[in-house]
Amino acid sequence: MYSFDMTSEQKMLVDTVHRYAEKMLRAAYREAEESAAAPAGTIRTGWELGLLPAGIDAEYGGYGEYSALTSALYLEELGWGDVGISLHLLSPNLFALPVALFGDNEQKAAWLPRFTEADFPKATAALVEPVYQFDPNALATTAEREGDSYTIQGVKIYVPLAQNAEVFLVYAQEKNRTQAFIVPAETPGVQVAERVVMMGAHALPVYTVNFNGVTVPAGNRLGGARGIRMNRLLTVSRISAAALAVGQARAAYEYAVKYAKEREAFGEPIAHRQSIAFMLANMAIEIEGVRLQVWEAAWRYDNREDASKLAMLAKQAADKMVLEVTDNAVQVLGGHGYIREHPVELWLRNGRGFAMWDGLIIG
Amino acid sequence: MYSFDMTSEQKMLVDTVHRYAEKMLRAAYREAEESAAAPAGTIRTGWELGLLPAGIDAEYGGYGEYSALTSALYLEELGWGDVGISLHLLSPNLFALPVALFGDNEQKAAWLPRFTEADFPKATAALVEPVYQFDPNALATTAEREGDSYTIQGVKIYVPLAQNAEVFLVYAQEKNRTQAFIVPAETPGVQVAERVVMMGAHALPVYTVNFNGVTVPAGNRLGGARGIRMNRLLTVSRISAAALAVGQARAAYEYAVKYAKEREAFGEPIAHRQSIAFMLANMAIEIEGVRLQVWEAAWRYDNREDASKLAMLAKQAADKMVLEVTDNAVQVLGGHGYIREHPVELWLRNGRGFAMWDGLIIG
Amino acid sequence: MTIEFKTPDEIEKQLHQVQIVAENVMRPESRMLDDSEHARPLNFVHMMWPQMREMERANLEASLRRARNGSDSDNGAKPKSDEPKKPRTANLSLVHMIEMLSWGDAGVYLCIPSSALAGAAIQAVGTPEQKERFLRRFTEGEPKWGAMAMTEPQAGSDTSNIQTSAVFDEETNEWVLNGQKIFCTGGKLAYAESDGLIVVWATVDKSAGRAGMKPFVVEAGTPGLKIVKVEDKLGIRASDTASFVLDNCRVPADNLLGESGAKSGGETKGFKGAMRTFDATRPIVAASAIGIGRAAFEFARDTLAKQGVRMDYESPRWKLTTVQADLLDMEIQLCQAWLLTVKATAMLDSGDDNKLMASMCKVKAGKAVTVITQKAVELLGPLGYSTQTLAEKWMRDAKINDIYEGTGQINTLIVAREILGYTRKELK
Amino acid sequence: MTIEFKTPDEIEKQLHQVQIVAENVMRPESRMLDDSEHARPLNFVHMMWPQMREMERANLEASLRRARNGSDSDNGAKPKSDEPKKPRTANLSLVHMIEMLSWGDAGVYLCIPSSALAGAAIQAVGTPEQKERFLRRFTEGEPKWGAMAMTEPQAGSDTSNIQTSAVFDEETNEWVLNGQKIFCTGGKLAYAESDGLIVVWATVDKSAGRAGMKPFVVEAGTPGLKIVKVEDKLGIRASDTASFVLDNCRVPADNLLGESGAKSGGETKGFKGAMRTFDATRPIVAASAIGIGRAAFEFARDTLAKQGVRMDYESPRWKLTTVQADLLDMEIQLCQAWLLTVKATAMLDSGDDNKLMASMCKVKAGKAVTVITQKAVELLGPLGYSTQTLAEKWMRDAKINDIYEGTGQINTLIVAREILGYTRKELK
Repeated sequence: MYSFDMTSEQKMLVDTVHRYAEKMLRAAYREAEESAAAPAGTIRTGWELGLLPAGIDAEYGGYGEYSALTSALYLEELGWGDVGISLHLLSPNLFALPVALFGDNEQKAAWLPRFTEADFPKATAALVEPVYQFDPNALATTAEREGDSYTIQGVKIYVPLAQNAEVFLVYAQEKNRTQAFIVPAETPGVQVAERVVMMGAHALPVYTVNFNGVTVPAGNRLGGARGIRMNRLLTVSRISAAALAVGQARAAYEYAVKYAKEREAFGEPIAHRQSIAFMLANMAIEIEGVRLQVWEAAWRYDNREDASKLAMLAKQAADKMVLEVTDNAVQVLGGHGYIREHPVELWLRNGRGFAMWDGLIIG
Repeated sequence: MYSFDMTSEQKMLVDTVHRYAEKMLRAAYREAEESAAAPAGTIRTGWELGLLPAGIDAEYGGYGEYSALTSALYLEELGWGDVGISLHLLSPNLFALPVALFGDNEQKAAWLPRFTEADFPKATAALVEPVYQFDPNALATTAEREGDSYTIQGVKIYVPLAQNAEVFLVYAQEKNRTQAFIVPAETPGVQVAERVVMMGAHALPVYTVNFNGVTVPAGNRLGGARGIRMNRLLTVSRISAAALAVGQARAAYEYAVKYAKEREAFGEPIAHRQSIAFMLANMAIEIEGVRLQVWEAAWRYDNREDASKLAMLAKQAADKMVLEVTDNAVQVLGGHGYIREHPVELWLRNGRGFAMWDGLIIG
Repeated sequence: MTIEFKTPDEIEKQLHQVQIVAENVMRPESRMLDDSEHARPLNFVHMMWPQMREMERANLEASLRRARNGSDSDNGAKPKSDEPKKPRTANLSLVHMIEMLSWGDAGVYLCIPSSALAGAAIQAVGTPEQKERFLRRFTEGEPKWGAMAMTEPQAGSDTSNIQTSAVFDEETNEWVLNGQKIFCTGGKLAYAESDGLIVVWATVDKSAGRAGMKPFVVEAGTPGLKIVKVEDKLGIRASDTASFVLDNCRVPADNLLGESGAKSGGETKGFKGAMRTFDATRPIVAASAIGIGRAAFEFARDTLAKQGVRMDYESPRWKLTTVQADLLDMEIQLCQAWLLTVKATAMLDSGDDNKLMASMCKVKAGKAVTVITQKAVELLGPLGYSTQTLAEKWMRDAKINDIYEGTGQINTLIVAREILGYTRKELK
Repeated sequence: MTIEFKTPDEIEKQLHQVQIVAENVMRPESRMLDDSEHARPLNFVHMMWPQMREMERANLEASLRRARNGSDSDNGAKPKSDEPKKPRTANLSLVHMIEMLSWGDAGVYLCIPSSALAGAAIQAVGTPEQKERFLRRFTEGEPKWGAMAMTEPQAGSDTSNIQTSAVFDEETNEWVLNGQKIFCTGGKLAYAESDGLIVVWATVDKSAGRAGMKPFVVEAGTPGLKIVKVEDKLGIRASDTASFVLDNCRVPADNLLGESGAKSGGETKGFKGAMRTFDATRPIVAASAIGIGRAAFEFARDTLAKQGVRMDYESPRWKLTTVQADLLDMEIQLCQAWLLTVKATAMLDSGDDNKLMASMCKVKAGKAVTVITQKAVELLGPLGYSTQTLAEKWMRDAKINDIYEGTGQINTLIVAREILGYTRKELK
């Protein structure tokens, strides 16, 4: 059937995450953005929600089964709260979920239990490269096998939390396909360079990381001999990113609605004018349209159908929608939208980021 | 300087053409569309305006110098009046203006005088081909030189007034470049096939014409040994087409403005509502923007600067604008926009045509 | 409950049948019926009638059964008992079917023999007796049509401004209707070419505004109604769009739909009933739009595939050509419009208030499909703009969906009022 | 007259100078000044001051000369004599210069030492004596700034709703100003960091609405004015956007701009004067927008050219990649916005009513440049979204242009009223 109601478990989870987003993320977002750091307490509390462990199999200490749909539901709430801090909070996923998806038994056993513990794990991934035209399926970073080891060569940017990371999942081109390699931070040749500043999401510290002839054992190739299927990973990532974008857009939409109903001009609320009201109506329609795309892609993924096409369509739609909606929110607030006393200017900056974050969000 | 006022001569000409558009084209447009034929009287009167002869040099019986800008100014009025009948009226240009532009002295002397006479000339051009993806610089129709003659092979559609044409200018690929050939209708192998129906502009009869091994003397190659420069021709054509599109859009805009001020709903004119008023305002802005692009491209062409880039930008902008404006006009009229009692439904159909008429309008 | 995106098997099966009709009966006649504007798609009508008759019968029986069980409307109430029931899928099934029929031919689909909008209105506000009296005919005999007449020359979107009057004649116990109606889809089929009927909205009290508006049933052939015009249109040319005049057109007292049928009309659901039918019909229009859009998208995609243009669902946008990106955008818009439509319909089936979603899907589908079909013509170049393919026809057909059952502007206004919690007065 | 598209040689020459400043003084400090939000671009200020001073002197002298010759305003009247005069190009020159400066850095450009909007207001409605008294300072000495204060916390677009009051004190022959102002561009520079001035709009009679609004000059350091905040913004961070409070701020009677300066203020041009300055300032904002947009477009084009993306002005659209088509669309939008701006400015220079064109160019440029810069960031991928290029800064800077001097919505409303011939009441 077609049905659009969450299960009661999903509702509870979404409520929990929404409360966290409202009480913790919304309280911290501006300070986090201006100081370019997420408050440790907020991250700790977020980690204690157990979102990642919920998606890790029981045999590795997790307590549930991964559902792209359930993730999408709570990612919308996180995106609604604050994208920057949420990306910080979700950074360990960039390591753990690919391992859960593609890792061989040894890899899973070795790494996944670390993500079910009380402390926020110091693991991240290095995917994006310092280029103008990026394609995760055509990386400049290379991995070459020599005997029983791989040597990785390349430069990555947008590596979240690299400064404190103990282990990286590094994506590299191997024989024209993208593969992933587990690289401990202390491996010779790994050099965390300068922090990179993005236009938005400053609460997520990202770095340039150089991999200069970094050699790891062949067993560190994720998935062993089988390797990974990048497009499957991107499918999950695109669903997640689109869900987060829906949350970001919803935040902007709600804020603009509230403002437009309160702000008066020419003797009545500006929402009484069709030019404003129609903008808000179209924002609502666009958000709902993308949300349903995300849900359908996630549902098909969970039902083991090929969701790659739907995920791509949802992500492309989300990239466009979140930019337009956040831009419109600034427009509705006018001059007040342009100053940092209101959140919408940050949301616009975040909104622009989603098109650049392909593969950088996995939930 | 930057200046936006016509000369008094241009004003007079524009007034004359506007009167023709208002009295003749607007009176005939619907009957012409439904019967799929332009009334002979309207064409005769239009021809008597002397627009084409005005652009032919005096030595060939014309009386003026060609100006792309002046053409653009009156083409807007023709487009405002009716696109279908205007395309009919402009069909001889498709032969004469390329000859005027590129013809060698013999070709000019042989052909141009025929376009300065009292009777509507029976000459046209064959450019477009029956394909889904058309590029005037990569034609399927070929011309091959053998000795002192060329043999042309290919199929054309959208050939205006082919049924009665006495001579065609046929565009064909010769050594990877587009060249044009003067082909009398009676040449063996020329076969005018079925009439092709376009979505709009039914007042212009267009045909499929087959050129089956049509052989013409080498001297019929336009421009002789030098040949033609297709992109220069397309530059003129794009300026003309964009100007006609501006006129079509302006017609739709003005009609919608008038309707919106007269039509009442909820106790007042629908133009009192921002959703309608803003549509109209944006239509006005888009039309003016493209009009200025057209003028600038035409001015630079007349001043012997390279206008090909500006002409392309203007044409691309016009294609998009005229579709949106005519579509919005239908939308403003609502149900009344959808029926053939009002002209806007036709204007939308014409509006969609411009993107497909590259090279098919030269004025 | 759980979130789910699965077309029920029964619908899949039914859809398969409809697709066969669409491909083999509708498409082959598309061009011809567009060319001969007022011809009737008789093959289609006779092929569909048995199926439509059965559907009408099922709807009527279900409605009468619910009435006996104390639930008063068709789309409204949730099941009263606590036992889990099979979810209703009547509307879901309908929008799937209409999407596919419109994929076949939207103009022809509109000639489908059924009670159509008249049926929806009668189901929404009629008494059980009226349902029996007026809808039974659609379950038997020859093909019949129902039609709804709301729009007037001076009242388009502003349905509260209706001038057609209904005056009660105590002597004859009849309502006397006077006025003019335009844009009545299927009006001639309903009144003059079958034993059908038209639901005519008229005011019993002009000073009362919306509250005075009431629906009256005018049966086929009733004296005093005269079809004065059938419109020549941009598209959906196979469809019959009639104008008629009511000149002292007399109908029995209880042709006024609703409880009591009292002469004041005070007890009927009137305007609200009319508005409520929109919640059911807007998703239907959206579905029809989407069917046309899908036809155009698929044709463009498949035709261009033969030119070597492949769909690319993997590469980043900057690696695509404009044509690939345009096709992707078309598909995105179709996906969204369809999902919104399905959601609006599922809510209707489960008795939830779907007013917001109904307008949302209508706005989205109307706009999306206008753009998609326009783009398809462009992508298909010279042939796309000619009558040698159906692309240009689909563009003409599609546009109506952003206009009727409330223009895109009216529906956006409704969305805006709903999300802002505003009355008509606060947000005009 | 004739239609012409030629930049006058003097402007070309001047532009060349400005481009050198833009490239060598502005661009190198762009990132630094964006990072250190409230720092002043001192290099730029001191480099520009001599030139600005001369320009201010020329404007002032010309204005005083016209006043002596009986023509009463700066932008207004056409030449009275019939002899052909060299066409005025003051505004044309200005928009060219501002486009180029904004191509350099829009935030820094806003710190240019000049009378700015205050000068425009004084020129538009001030008496010759007031022009001399208030504008002479901008022609001499150290760098100075002028600013205009219109917006209040509760009055954004609705400039008629100003609460700041001006009460005349007969005893001291002074106006006493009370209220709050926000979003005053250059306010701190004008009041606290130079010997400049602020034109403050206040009402002498709240019940009179627009008619009660009057412009008052508050000179630097006048007691009673307190800068309470300088905004942290999305972009144009080098620019000073001040909020201040007026607490019994006293100014001399004839600091009320306009004829007579009578305490009733009845003789001044008031609100209409304020509105009239918009006809001059909107093309300026449009030009500034276009400068940013051009910077982003050129950078994207040139950077991507190194990646092998060539501009293609010949092929049909279906042969282009999305990136080629996006770049083309960006260029089209820039062309249109610029042409509209030039036309609005040329009309201003020749004394024609340019209200419609001024709003048209503002709407077009504001929207176009928002989209262009957003697209540039996207086309430039990961590096474009980082601070390693200026693309992300240009996107932030650009957005203000769709907001200040009337939002896109307000200006669209003005366009709509003009084309429909509607009053504010008919089209709210």
